[in-house]
Amino acid sequence: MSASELGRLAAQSGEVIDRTSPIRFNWNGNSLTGFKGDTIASALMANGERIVSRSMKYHRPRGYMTADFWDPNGFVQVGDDPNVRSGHRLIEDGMTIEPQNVWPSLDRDIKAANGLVGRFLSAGFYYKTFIKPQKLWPAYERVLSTFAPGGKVDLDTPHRYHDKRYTHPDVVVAGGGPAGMAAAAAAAEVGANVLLVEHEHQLGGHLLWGSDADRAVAAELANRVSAAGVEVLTNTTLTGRYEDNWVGIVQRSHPLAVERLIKARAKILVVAPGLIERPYVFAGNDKPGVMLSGAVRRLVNMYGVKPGARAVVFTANAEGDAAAADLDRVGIDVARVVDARNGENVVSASGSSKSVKSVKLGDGSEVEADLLVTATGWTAPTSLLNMAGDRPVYDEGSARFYPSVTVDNVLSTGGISGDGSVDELVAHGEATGQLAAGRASVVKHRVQALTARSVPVAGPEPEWTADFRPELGRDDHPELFRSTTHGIVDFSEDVGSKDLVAAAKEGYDSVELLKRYTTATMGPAQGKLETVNTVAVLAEARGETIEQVGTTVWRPPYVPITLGGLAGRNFEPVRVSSIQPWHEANGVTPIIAGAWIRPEHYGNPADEVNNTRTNVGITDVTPLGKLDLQGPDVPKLLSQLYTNKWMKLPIGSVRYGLMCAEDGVVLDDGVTGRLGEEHYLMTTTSSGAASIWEWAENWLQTEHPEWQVHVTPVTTGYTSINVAGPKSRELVGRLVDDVDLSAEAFDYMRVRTGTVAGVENCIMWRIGFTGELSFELHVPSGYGLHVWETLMAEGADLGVKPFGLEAQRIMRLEKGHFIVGQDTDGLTQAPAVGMNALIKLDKEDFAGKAELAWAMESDQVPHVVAIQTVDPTIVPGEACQILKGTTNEIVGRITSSRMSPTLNRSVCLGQVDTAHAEAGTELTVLLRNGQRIKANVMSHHAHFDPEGERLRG
Amino acid sequence: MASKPPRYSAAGLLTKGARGQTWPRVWREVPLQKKYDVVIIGGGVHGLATAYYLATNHGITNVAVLDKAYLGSGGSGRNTAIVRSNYLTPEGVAFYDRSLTLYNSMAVDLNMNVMFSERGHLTLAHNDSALRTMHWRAEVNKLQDIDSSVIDPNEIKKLVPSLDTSNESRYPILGALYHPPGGIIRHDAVVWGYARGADHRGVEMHQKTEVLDILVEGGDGPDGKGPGGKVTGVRTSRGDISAPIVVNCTAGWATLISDMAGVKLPISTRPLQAAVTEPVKVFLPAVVVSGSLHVYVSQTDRGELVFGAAVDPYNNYNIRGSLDFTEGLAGHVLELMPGLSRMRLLRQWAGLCDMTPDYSPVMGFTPVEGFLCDVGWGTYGFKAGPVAGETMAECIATNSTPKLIEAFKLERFAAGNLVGEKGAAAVGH
Amino acid sequence: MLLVPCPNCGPRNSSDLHYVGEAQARPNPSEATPTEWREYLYMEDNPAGWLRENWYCRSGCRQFFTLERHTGSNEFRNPPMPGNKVGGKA
Amino acid sequence: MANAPTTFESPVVTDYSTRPTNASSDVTLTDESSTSKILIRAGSETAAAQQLGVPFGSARQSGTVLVSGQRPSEWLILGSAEETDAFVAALDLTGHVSVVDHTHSRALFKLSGVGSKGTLEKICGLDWDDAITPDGAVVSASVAKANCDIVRFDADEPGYLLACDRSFGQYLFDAILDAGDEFGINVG
Repeated sequence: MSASELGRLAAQSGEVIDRTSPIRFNWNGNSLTGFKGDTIASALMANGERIVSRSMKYHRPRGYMTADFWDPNGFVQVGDDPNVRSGHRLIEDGMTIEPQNVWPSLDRDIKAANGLVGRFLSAGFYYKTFIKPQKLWPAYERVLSTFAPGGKVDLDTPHRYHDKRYTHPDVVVAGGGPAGMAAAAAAAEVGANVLLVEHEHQLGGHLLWGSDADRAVAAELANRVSAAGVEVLTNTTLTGRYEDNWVGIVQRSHPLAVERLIKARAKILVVAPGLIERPYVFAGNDKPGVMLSGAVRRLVNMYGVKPGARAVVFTANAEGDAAAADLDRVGIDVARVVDARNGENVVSASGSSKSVKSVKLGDGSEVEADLLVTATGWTAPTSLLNMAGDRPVYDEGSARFYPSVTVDNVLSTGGISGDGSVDELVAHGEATGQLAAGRASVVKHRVQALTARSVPVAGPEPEWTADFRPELGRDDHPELFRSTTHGIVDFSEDVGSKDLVAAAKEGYDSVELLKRYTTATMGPAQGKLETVNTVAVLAEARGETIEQVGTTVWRPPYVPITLGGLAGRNFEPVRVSSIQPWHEANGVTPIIAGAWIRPEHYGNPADEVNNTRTNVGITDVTPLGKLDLQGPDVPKLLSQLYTNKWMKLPIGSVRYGLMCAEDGVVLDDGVTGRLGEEHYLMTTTSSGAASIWEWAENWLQTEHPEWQVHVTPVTTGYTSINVAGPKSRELVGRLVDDVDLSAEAFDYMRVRTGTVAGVENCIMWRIGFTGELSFELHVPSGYGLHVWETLMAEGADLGVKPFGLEAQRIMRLEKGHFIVGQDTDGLTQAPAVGMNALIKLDKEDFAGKAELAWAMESDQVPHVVAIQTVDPTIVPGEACQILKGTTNEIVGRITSSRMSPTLNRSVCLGQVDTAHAEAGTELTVLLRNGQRIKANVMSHHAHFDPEGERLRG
Repeated sequence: MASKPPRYSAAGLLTKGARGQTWPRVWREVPLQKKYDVVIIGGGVHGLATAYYLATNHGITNVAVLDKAYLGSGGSGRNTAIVRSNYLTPEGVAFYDRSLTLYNSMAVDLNMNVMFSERGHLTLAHNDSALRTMHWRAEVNKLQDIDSSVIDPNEIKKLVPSLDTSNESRYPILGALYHPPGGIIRHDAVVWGYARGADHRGVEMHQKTEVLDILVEGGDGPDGKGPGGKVTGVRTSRGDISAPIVVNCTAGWATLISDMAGVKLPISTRPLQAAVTEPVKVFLPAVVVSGSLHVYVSQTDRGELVFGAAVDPYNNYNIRGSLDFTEGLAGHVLELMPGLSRMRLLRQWAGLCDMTPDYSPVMGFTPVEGFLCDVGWGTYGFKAGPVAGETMAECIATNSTPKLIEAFKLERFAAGNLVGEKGAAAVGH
Repeated sequence: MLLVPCPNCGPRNSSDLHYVGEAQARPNPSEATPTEWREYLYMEDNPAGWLRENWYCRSGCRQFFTLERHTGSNEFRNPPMPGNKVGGKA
Repeated sequence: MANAPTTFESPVVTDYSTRPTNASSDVTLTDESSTSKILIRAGSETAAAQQLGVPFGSARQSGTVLVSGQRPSEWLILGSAEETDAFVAALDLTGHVSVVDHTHSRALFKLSGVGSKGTLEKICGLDWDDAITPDGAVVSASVAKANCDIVRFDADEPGYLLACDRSFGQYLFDAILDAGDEFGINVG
């Protein structure tokens, strides 16, 4: 017999392929033809291709075993898409499909030599070897890693359009077989909003490969589902059930997006995934031509594919019997039906590397066949129920696991719950749908009642519906896991029953240790096919029952899902000020600061500094946090948040303040001005804007609810422009005529409200971090660009130029202003920053007071100091360490450093310990290149204009 | 004392393979005794390493390691198996460097291939502040002879071609801290290796043995527990055991165990989630970490990508995992490596992390005599396993705190002397 | 995604809220000893069971409130009471 | 003296005039950022709170302005500048009452049409079912990761008013357009 025994049958009554629509595709370099509706698997088998892959460890040739999504042998590369499930993916015109895990080719694979030494490569062998000489392990490792299975990632894969959606259905049904469809229809018929999710391309479940009567039931149910208004998603997988019925769904059938992640908050989840057929463990059970009964029935009935020429059918159940009947019907020679229920058994399959040739039976006879069909029972995919807290329990009589824990908002129906005729399954599904709808209405009522809305919920809460469903039966089934021979248990990991027994004997004898040691159940099939057999083999090795051994925990997702599908559209908000269009039109180099896009510079930061120090510069400081504070108790709040005093700030004045957390660590700083009797404006650092608002609310809502203060964020309500430089007064004066800008009337640290460039209600502060005479203008943002452009136009003759964040940083460093989070860190307490005068321990309370009191008594605090290198041309990199003399002992570090265009020398701020904080101390700085240089601690933080004459001007 | 078991080697594999023989149990199953010199609670890498070094370095072998489930069932088998020593503080660097040294020689020391893959570790910086922290770490590291330096985007691209180093990205890569000695290791093998090594020297491992109470006399608290008390033993699901020394080597349950002795800890328990993809051909040669994007990733020799992220945002003892984690993770991974969008996430899981306020552990003596802690390991416990075991063993054997763990004493919190790792360790892998 | 029962907004995804931490009373900073203060700053009850904890409804009503949650099952109990003092360290 | 500004500058600066219009579209996004928006905060004991009347979680048309109870003890008044000014002038502001002009602080968009619910569902995790979020409902939530105050505001067809921090305006406008693409969203 040869591979050509495979092929296409005459048309079948239930086939899902369209024989009038041929599709050409490429497999392993050959051009083949299939039909619309074919999966890659059915198309390949119809073309006589029996071997699709090589196994992971021993590189044994493998053919289709389940011929559906779960097939461990059916992984292929489709274009740039690795590990595609060829039993599930439909063929498309021009598709390029390549086998995986083969070298150099599918037919001749050199690594198959591994199979010859298989007895030495027992599971976990690598833990016992490559130990010595240790130096050689990296070389071994490189070789081992070439054995990694799977397809290839194409690093140039474009970022395709993925999508996301939320939904809040009353009932989500996972599984569109008879029970799932009935549940969805029944729930919708009583008014529930239902989402039905089916993993396959059609609704119908196992009815699709059943009899004509089965398919008639499926069609009728599908009509009911549609008539009841159920939202149906096929080729879509419910990947996980998480807390509070948060359900992840990956839709692969969306018309616009490659994949769409749907996040559903299901009031009730109905789990109806059916059953997964279990392979049988015996010698040769991974030979091409050994298939499960479901695979054969799908191939024959749905795709009109001939899976072999002469078959042995090993059956323990009705599905196996039906497979034999199907084969017989389409003219395939059924050489032998081996009935497990009569004590008959299959011992081994043997043949060439291409195919099974003969099957040895328990009675000692050998039957020639190129197809061995096994029907030895089921695995209940309880994965989704496990995620809801269920631990499945084994039932010996029916030889499978069942759910055991009742979760109120998760119901199961169909094969996972028990056995029954199609009518019984439909009836159970209907009852489940009604139960789900009833419970969903209660949940909905509760949500409505708890959610403040314009319309109150009507009526009392409906009663919680008790479970009224009749139980499904459990058909007797022989316990069939392993024959008298050893075979493969985990096909994707190439782990055999012999490996499991050996590992158990070595002490890896609990399910979890066994799976970690042998990697059984850890591969792409994630236990769907092999878990029960793994447990059964372990039970056998330990001389225990399956129930005693228990099962492993199924972890999400239900099926592997692409990173692209999970990521969906990735929302990354960005913020810009109202002047951003101008920045972009004027050659800005932007910098990303958190969510903000800000101007870093417009070409040359040093020039920007020089111009600001000589003429006038303007800079966009909109991201500066701004909080509008109103109420009689604002001073109390300020006193609580800042370390200094605030009870007597006069109207029209601005004050600097330092904020600490309760551990005394510097949290933020900024200025606050008093605009009116009970009206203040607080500024925070840009990065602290959101957290300081929350911090203020926390104090107001929890510690001092009696204080009357309203905090309102107005950060971007105002576009903030700092106008700095010797000519700033003149420039601002050209735009303002209702405020006296003279030094006498509007001096340093004052605030005024007025009209700027015709824009009313602007707030002006006389402050600045540049050290120059400066005005900070806060302009209602709808006119921010207007004011900026007016400043540029009106100041042209004064030499006005914009400056960016980098120039700001240089100027603030020249002035020695520290930056919270740069010159301080997560442990820097307030006494370190040299502003002890601002820490008022005589206040009754303020955030951080207790720790600051103790810190002030201690000399074990670091100190932020200004540092200058002896060689003015050397700028030590930020984070360079300051060492004690010639030792490697760290006594501090450079926290900020720049070349100062104003002083033409390098300037730094740094943190040093107490012993090195005194002005004039000589420091040793270790440069990044390893060189040690000398530097000195300065007497004042400001390198430039320490008396502050310029800014007061 | 156990008889000397056969050594693992290629020759042994061949012989046993040829003869169809099996190997002896990796550790013995023995009856639980009534009395031990030291009881260690927690059969993870910390507890087993402590037992191993007690036996090898100090000859203390009448030791029981108790685990409520199976060995390695907690954080030891759930972490992402990354090891490195490029910490921020000199204390941290010295400590983890010792751990890395022990990991380096572990395969030979334990006669078990733990598959240490020294492949290099990159911590990406996406903004100025992160880049400054990377420089800070590099500068501190080089003072202690740790191979650690900041490299630029071109060098990064050469090392890891799958990274998007263009400046088109929302999170542009400005540089990275490159630490060639960092790498990954087979975490389960570390657990089994220590267990096997300790077993050979007479230590007993007891699985499925849950500690229900710690027996303390003479303390200030209720039932004679708490500060001033003295440990007399433990109550387990299999009966009482008396022991003068009880060591808490648990993670995720550290506060529950120490509460049994009346010792309060500065710990909140948070799940840390991780995930693994299906295997593909090996393409990622180094460990890549991005703090800003809360993601770290490496590729195993089997071809799977292993991912981790930040701890969950609220206290929790539930390790079921969340969709938000995988969703956010996937988004962030694709920001870094857009070419991976067709890779499939295979499995997600979580482990419990005991977070302390300063991202540093709590080690050594407690106010209850005979009750020691090796806890609070946050997300970095696996890296520290060997050195934690070695120093805890020394602490027990010498009844004094080794210099290497002086900074990690419980008293530092009451004294306000926190360790400064916080800045660097928000996603410290 | 955990559903958090905000007393004002109703059940909301936890990503809309900020977890503040265990609910603890703030000692008087002028009278507390270092031990007391640092116990407040650093020590946690961290129960495996019912925990009184503080949340801030950041994307919704912007109110702080205290809830009781089981740290194993993540179930909330007792109707949350708006306006409880909840504190917070930083 | 410099000229006064002539027009309000919206945070949405992209020119959509060349964007193709979808004739069969059933959803429209309109930039309403120039609307006057006055925030009033008043404790329940104040006269102003009594006058405002609208409870938290709902919005009501009061004459020509829309009064939205967007947070406990917090209302946003929407309308033309003259209308909102007049509305505020009529309030009794005694006691602890704050008035903050949010016109410049918040971007404001109107999403309307049959497809508006489907569009919003793609970027916001709240339940937009009629029973939970009926006409006149007010909620605050994250929309495409930007915090928004949202009013369900039906006219002839379903609609929503979304207000977010001004600096996020352009980002959010584009995020909504992207989400509405499959419904053929048009810019109004």
